[in-house]
Amino acid sequence: MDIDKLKPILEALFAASDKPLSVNQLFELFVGDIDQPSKDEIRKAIEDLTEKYQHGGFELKQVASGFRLQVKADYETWVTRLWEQKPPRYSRALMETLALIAYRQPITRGEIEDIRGVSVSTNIVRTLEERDWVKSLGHKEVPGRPTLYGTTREFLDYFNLKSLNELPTLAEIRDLDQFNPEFTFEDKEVAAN
Amino acid sequence: MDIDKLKPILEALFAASDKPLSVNQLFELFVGDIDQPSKDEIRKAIEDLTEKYQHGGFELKQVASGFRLQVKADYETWVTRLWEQKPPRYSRALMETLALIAYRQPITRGEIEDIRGVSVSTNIVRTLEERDWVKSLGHKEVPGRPTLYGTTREFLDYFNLKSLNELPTLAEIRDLDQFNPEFTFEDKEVAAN
Amino acid sequence: MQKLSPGSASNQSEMPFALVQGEPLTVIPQDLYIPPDALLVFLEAFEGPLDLLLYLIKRQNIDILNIPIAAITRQYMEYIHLMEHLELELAAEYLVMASMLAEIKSRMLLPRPIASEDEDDPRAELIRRLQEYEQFKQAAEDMEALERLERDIYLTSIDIPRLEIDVPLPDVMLSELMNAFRDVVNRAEQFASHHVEREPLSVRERMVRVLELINADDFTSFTDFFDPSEGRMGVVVSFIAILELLKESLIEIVQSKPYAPIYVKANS
Repeated sequence: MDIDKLKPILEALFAASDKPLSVNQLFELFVGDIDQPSKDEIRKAIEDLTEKYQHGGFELKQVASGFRLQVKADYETWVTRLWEQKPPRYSRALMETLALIAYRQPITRGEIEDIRGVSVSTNIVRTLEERDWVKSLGHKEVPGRPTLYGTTREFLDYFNLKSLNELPTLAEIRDLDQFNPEFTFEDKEVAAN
Repeated sequence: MDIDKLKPILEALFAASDKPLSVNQLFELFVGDIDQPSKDEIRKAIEDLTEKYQHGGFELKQVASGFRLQVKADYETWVTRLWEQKPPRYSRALMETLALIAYRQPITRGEIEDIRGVSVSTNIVRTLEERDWVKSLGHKEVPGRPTLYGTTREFLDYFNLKSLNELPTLAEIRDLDQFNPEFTFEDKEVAAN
Repeated sequence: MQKLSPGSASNQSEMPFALVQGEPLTVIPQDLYIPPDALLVFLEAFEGPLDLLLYLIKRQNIDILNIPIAAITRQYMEYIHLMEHLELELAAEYLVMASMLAEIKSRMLLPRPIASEDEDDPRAELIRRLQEYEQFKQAAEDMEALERLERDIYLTSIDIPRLEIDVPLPDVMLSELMNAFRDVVNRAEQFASHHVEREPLSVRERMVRVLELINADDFTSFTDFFDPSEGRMGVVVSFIAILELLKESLIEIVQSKPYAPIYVKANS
């Protein structure tokens, strides 16, 4: 298919879809058409579109499950004014649990509790599952057969990531005597509460 | 405001908004900004953007209540295939919310959250209302005056019920599970048709 | 959660750390052993005993190498006492930590066996746990800073003109709805505090119909809610529904004088 014919079709598809679309999914949509584009043509058209949006208000972004049109973070200031509702906030307990699942998967709830030193509430696990950020990967073959948790593609999509490799690098373990000079944010955080 | 600065902001706003935006609404969004655009500047930017989309997959279209970005009708063929490929499904969270509204109406969102143990997103309630399955019955006279939800006649029609009484009770659901775990309600549904 | 530049911490030091019984607490307790009033605040501000310990170590308020054993015992007893008032589970975790610290201290007081020194340091396990926790605490903060949907980036919502393309709505089977209800009730029943009553649906349905009939401004005659053609059961159901709504303060019933007509209106 001629790339100049393909581009607006892909653009319409990205605009209409509420989920990211992968090259394979896009390819499947054309199967049976006389003028069927190849995967390479689709890839090229995506490249061109990405280029095209460079100076606009939205972008074609690659995340874990494909490409999606999204509003650029630069314009967040204005876009939030459209809605009264504030974005959901997640507790530190939830973020720490999520971080442990993301970096240490597959991991059991007991293992998370060991590292955090506190029990993980059922609500946190349920919220993570309901948001489709976390899923069961099976059971660990130890007494009680606890569920092993891992993150999903939806988790990566939500955090605007292509793969787990794009997560911030885990800080190196530091010696205890190095803790003190770097101490910075605790006061503010506590004072703000 | 410089028009080249304004254009991507408007583009971001049109892309993010799920409703058409009028020039007045857009103007209001900038009130208080140091670099506030005039209505004429907004009109000019909209004109430029309309021009810009001429060869793409979507267009900036003026409708009664303002301007909105919409997929061009030319690409209908392909966009329709998106849903043929993957028929939409409701999430577990939505189904459980609907079930609780059906069985426990009149019920507030807070009460649903208490039973489910996780928060109910505004989207779920909106989807159910848009589907005409759920409506507001009034407000509960407790602090915050939360909305009381109930199901509609359309809900009964959709599920082929004459009245809520025809919904099996919890005990009946559990009994059916015991007798016939695989084919829980098929029989009943067929009989009802 | 934002990171501050080094130095801003000192500017913040005069800010009250928290309010304890109305009094601002500007000084962090000098050791691990927290005054009981502050304990609740601590339990809320920290994610657990490791988090608290990290904080105190960073503040140089505690020296793991030199814990006063008398104080820890006293504190230990205070924890037990406080557990009566606080979330038991949470307090228990702090308690475990306190006893771990006590154990470390007591082992250090004992004469060391001649075995290799590295393996035998009783602090090693605690230090390992603190380091590991610190690593993930940081990871959580880094993740919090990532750009994410709903907060920093938004999906586009570009309309598809309705006339041309009919976006199908999901199909739902009645059985799916039932299963969803069964699942949510089963789950709720695991928590003793949530009790989903098995009320007859007819009453619920009637409650809804009553609510539909009335509104806050108008008075509706009490008798309008009863349809004799429904028979005795129908009348009883209506009556129960009205009582139930009254109990939940959703409606008001007014009567100007004895034997005068009774009216129902929405609570306003």
